[in-house]
Amino acid sequence: AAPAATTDTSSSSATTAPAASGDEAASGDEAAKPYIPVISKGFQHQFWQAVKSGSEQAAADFNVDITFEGPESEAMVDKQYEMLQAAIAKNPAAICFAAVDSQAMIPLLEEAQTKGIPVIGFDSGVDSDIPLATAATDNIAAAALAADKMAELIGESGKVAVLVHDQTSRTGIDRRDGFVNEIEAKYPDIEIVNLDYGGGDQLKSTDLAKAVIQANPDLKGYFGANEGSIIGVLNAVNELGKEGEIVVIGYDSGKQQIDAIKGGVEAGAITQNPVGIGYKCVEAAVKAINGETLDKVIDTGFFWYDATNIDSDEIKPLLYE
Amino acid sequence: MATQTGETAATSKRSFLRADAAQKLLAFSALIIIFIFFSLASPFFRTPDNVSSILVATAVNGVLALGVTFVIITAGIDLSVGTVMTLSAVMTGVAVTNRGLPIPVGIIVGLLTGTTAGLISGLMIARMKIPPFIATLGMMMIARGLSLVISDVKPIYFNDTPVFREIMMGSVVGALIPGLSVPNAVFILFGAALVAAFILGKTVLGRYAVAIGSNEEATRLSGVNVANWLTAVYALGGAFSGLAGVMIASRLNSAQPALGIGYELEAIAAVVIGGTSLSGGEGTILGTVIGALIISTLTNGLRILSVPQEWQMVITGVIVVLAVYIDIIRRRGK
Amino acid sequence: MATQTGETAATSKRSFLRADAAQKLLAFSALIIIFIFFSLASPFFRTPDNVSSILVATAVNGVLALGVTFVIITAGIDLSVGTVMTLSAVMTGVAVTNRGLPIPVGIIVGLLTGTTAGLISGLMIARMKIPPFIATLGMMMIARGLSLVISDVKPIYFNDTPVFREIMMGSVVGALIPGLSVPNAVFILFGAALVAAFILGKTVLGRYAVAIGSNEEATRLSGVNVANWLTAVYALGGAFSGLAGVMIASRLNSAQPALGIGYELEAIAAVVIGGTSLSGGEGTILGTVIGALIISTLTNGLRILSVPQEWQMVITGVIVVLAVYIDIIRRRGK
Amino acid sequence: MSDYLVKMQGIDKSFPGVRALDEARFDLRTGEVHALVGENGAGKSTLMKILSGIYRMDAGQIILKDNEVEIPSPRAAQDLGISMIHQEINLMNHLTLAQNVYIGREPRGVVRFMLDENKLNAQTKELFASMRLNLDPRTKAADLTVAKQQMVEIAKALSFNSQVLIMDEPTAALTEAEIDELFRIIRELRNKGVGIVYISHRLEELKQISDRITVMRDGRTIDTVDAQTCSIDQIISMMVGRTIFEAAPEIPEKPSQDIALEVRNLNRGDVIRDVSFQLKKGEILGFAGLMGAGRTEVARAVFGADPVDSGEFFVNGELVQIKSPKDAVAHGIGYLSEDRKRYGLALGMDVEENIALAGFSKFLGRLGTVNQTAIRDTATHYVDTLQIKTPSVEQRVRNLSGGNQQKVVIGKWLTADTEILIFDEPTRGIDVGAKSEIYHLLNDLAQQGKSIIMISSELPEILRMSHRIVVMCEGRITGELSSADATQEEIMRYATQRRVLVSANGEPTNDQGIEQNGVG
Ligand SMILES: Nc1ncnc2c1ncn2[C@@H]1O[C@H](COP(=O)(O)OP(=O)(O)OP(=O)(O)O)[C@@H](O)[C@H]1O
Ligand SMILES: Nc1ncnc2c1ncn2[C@@H]1O[C@H](COP(=O)(O)OP(=O)(O)OP(=O)(O)O)[C@@H](O)[C@H]1O
Ligand SMILES: [Mg+2]
Ligand SMILES: [Mg+2]
Repeated sequence: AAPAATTDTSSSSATTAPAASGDEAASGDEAAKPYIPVISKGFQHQFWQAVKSGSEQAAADFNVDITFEGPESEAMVDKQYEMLQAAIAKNPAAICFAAVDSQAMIPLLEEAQTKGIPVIGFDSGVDSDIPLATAATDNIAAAALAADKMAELIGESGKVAVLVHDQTSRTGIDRRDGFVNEIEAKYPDIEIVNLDYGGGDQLKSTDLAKAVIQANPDLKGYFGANEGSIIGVLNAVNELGKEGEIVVIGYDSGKQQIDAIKGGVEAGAITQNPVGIGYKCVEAAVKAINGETLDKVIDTGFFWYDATNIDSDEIKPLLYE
Repeated sequence: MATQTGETAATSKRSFLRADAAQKLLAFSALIIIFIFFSLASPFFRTPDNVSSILVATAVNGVLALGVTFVIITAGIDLSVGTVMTLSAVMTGVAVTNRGLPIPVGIIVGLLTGTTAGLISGLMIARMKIPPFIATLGMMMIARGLSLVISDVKPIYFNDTPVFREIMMGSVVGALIPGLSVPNAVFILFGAALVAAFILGKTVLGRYAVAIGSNEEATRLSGVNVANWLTAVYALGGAFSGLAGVMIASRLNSAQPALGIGYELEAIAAVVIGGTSLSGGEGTILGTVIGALIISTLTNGLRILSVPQEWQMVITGVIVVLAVYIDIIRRRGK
Repeated sequence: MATQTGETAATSKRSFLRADAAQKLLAFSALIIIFIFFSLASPFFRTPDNVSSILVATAVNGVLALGVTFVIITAGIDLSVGTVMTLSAVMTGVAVTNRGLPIPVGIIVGLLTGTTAGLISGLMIARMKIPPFIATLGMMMIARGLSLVISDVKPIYFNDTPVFREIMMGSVVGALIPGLSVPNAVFILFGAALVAAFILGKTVLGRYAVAIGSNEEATRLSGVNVANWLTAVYALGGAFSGLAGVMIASRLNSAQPALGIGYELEAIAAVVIGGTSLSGGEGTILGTVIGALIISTLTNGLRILSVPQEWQMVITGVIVVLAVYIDIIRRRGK
Repeated sequence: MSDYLVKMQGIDKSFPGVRALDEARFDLRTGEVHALVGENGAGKSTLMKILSGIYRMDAGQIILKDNEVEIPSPRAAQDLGISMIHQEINLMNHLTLAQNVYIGREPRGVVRFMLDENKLNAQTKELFASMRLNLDPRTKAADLTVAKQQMVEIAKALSFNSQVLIMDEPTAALTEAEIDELFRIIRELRNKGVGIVYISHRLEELKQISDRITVMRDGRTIDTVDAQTCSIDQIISMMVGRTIFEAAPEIPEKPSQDIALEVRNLNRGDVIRDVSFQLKKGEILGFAGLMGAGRTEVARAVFGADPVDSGEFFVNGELVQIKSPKDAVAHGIGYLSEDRKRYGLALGMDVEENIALAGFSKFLGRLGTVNQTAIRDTATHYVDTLQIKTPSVEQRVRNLSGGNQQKVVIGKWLTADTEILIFDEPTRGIDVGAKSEIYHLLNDLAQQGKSIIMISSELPEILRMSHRIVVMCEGRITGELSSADATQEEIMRYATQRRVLVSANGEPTNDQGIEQNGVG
């Protein structure tokens, strides 16, 4: 299920000047490999684990060393700041970075630039030109697609509820806004009755979604904006015996969601290409090390999937269990 | 003089009983008031299904709070309950799904994991004399890290064992008495509460927990092996976390390795709202159950009313303080 | 007999000094050992830039921990420092960015926000007699909700006032002595620590904080207005949280309204690792600073070594417990 | 062949900075009451704590019935038949009396871990009955007065049916009637062959109850003497290592007629009922009464420590508001509590910090900074004048002996420069030498024009020290006597003038009593 990629053997050590000298004492015989820290926005969610596996895949393919880390929640802006700072201190060959805040990290990116460390963005961009390229999903457009699908499936009228993982993270905001704005703009007969935040905690999301469904017996649809949220919605629907009565639309994948879609409990979901995001950003970093010029935007794409295409060759590689 | 003493003792007895009744009434009445308020505010709140939802939502936090009650009665604290719960869930997942062991074995593995973690905290506290706050803070971090390590940062699903999910969400009662399909979760919570009340009220462990919380030094001077009993209390608390771990795994049909942070404060809040004093020596299981119910009723009700979540935080904060304040005023009156 | 007493007095005085020195040496030596270990393990660790990073990374938690030190010395606890910090940052952002007030006014607004929150916690604790754990747990939730409400759940950036960022990351020293460009953050931390040490050691507030922690009732019966002083201590703690709020806002060039959860435990851990007893009555500022340095050095070092994050949690948990244990053994010896 | 039940030899014990025991020795025969006396800090409690497994000795030997034994824990001591009543009350306030007495030895139910509460209560009731102690086993310990708590402690120690029973100042908090009862129990036990160690500072008790007396000084055993043949003066000189100047009844000089403090119609629930009295400048006003008469409650009320229902306070003739201890101190009133550990001292702090605590404003520079040198000088001054036995002013108060802790509290109030001092049981648990020092001190203070209220349960002390004596019973003032015509019998008559008795015997009621001995 790894994304297709050509093994670029010419990518290795010659041009890794900044890292080479200091690196020897630290990592001994592996010092020859360029080192690329991947600073993510999280590490506990399955989505990030899929990104991680993609980046590891690329590391193997291009013969570089990577480390993957991210704060425990996307609220922890300062923790990510320190992670990025520590990464820069290690004088890496390049850095892959997904910012939890679009501005707060800019000074560090400037520092990296001064030190001649190329930066590749992934997942979400920063308000700066420094990243040579950004491999990302257009979350707003993706959530809008979810809204269109929702409207289609409920007949363009009725009540829907939205459960988002949190209210301050970029992905949370973009997916919420993408969905809500699309509904408000295009479907006047659809009413969004509840917009809640479950913190990505599956148990809390479950109890929360249950309360919302209880309070709205005529609810027609439920959108969950990330894996943890949709698991909550699915559990709630299941515990209340409302399977098939509510159109459930999700985001990302994961075993539970895949099973629900196959079983007809969930209508379908938006998937990004997490493995591809991880792969592409490391690939771009390697290219930057080698002095190649890069396209500013690497669109890794997003896709609607449901029971009909879930096993297709196009979708299957994008999903993780 | 003889008469006077007899009199004083009797008076104190009576006022003691009265205060006790008042306490239960009071915590209960706070719950009732909240319940009535939401019932009036929304017709959807008071449906049997929603009431059942509230009870189910109380189950995990309630069971964690039961364990914490014992610890707090000894004048200790346990910050590790949430992540130990998660570690137990993960271990159950490893046993049932990865190793294919029978479900009862998986449950025992979960309970043992929690108990062991509690035992280690207890040993740090009782033997190494590390303050409970620090020992359990360390255990919190360790259990959290281990959950991720053991699960390889992936949820472990119980898809091969569909019956596992029935532990919480099935309804044994519903099978026996059709129409009364109360989920097992509710019975597990109340069953665990009964066991806890029995241990606290009728066994040596409960007695020594109160004694240690009341005056640890005096208890030691009375020849009680305080270190051992204190360790046992933390192990018992850990066992409840282990049970909560099995429960949450069953509820979510998976062991989610990143859960658990913040659960400790919610459990402690339930205990304290229930009238257990953080300085130790007193506390009731009934109070804790009511405290946990107050929290989950509040959360559910505010959701039903669609109160914005940032305001929900503020309201919950205010009510936690108020609930404790009312209890304090009551005691002062006494 | 007089001679003997004199003699003993002298001995004890000396051994007292020795023990005191040993304590400082010991906390310090834990830090040194960690530092040496990482220096040997990675050449990137001991670069001046990274050492400066560590110091800067200590700044926010260190300042929070300073405030918590006073509270813990009174045998209290403050769980709200993290979210009060965030609320202060948000208020500074509102003042500077939304209202366009001058930066110094923004700083004062931040400090006052923190102080007010601390004052309210203090009043709940000292006047309403709500246990510190609950009062500050309530304040934690309230401040968290208010941060989101006030900021409208969006970060507030300081882009119109580029100099705001210089508060932390600029280098006044660097401007004066070229080549020594230590960021201001480091000086703010040590400046705040000096102020804290002065307040603790040389002023009435510090003395009464220790006395209250040692025996609150005896202090009250000595004619000290315990309620007022206790309130003042929480307000002082809040002021340090306010300062930390300004610092984190400057550091991130933005007020991030969802930050702050978990900071309270890290601050408390720094205080306790630094040798301050959770049962009150004793504690040093130097210890707290060293405790905060130990935590940030550990975090930084483990990252530099690219230890997997889940193992970082486990290792940090173990070291927090060990650091406190070493302190306990030392005291036992003494 | 055990003539001796216990023999302790060459016992050494050091605490940091203190050599508490220096080759101390002690022995106990079966069926004897062996008193252990010595100044505060002589090492009595430490020696007995070693015997009861609380401290480990550094060196030495304990022989129990011809066998050398190790006593590593209280539990081990209990198993060897040794139990101890501690100087401090050690009850679990949240537990009932029965639960307290049998803690660690609860009767079990059918299953081993289950408790049999009924059996527990029955057992305790029996035990109390054997001591003629009329208490409900189901009362919570917190609801008892100190005296009753002490009786429960004694009951607990007895319940072990030990071979060796150590009593560390058991009578310090007891009334005369309770002391008589205790002595009856002790004699009974002695006749059964139990060996009893009896620590007390009330030397007059020793002749009544003990067979032999061992005197300790500075951690060493000075001598063991026969109680009947040795005079109290001899014992005292052995204790202090010098003959102390035991002034015959020190009749203090007459106070002036200015009124320093007047309390009018003070009421608080059942415990203070319409209390009014006056305190003159330079006067020592004794408050007598039985345990629980309400003297402490009155003192705390005057000091603002507890809220009152009604009442007026006049200081130097002016009506003042006293709502908190801070107000009281501001009006020059100091209160020396009867329970110094709980209410008098910050045990974890230094001697000097405790001495400074009430008079802190004296040591403040501009900017609210603390003048440490001034604190040290003052503390050193009081350590010298009060002869506080401490290795240094930087010693933690926790590590001082009980008596020396008491002196630290006195030093604190002297530092605060208060004009009106309320001493609640100032000599409780204090050795004879220190006692006489405190008496001198009280006299000196009175002569300097300070006004003193002295609450004491020791009648000889009250009679000897006071200009006037107020007697309380059940929260009322039942009588007032001048020192000239007061006798122990007279005081006891007022002290037992209970409501019930008053009406039954048709004796003067409370109000008449006050009029009869009218104030002013
Ligand atoms: N835990 C301790 N730490 C340090 N010093 C101690 C400790 N316990 C007792 N001491 C010291 O040991 C000495 C003996 O104290 P001990 O309590 O045995 O005296 P005591 O004879 O019982 O006096 P008192 O009549 O006042 O009760 C004193 O100098 C005391 O300060
Ligand atoms: N902890 C307590 N709980 C309940 N009642 C108490 C308590 N302490 C004291 N009392 C009651 O308060 C009244 C007054 O007690 P107080 O201690 O003032 O007497 P006292 O004359 O000062 O005796 P003492 O000699 O102990 O100082 C008594 O009726 C007593 O039973
Ligand atoms: Mg003693
Ligand atoms: Mg009294």
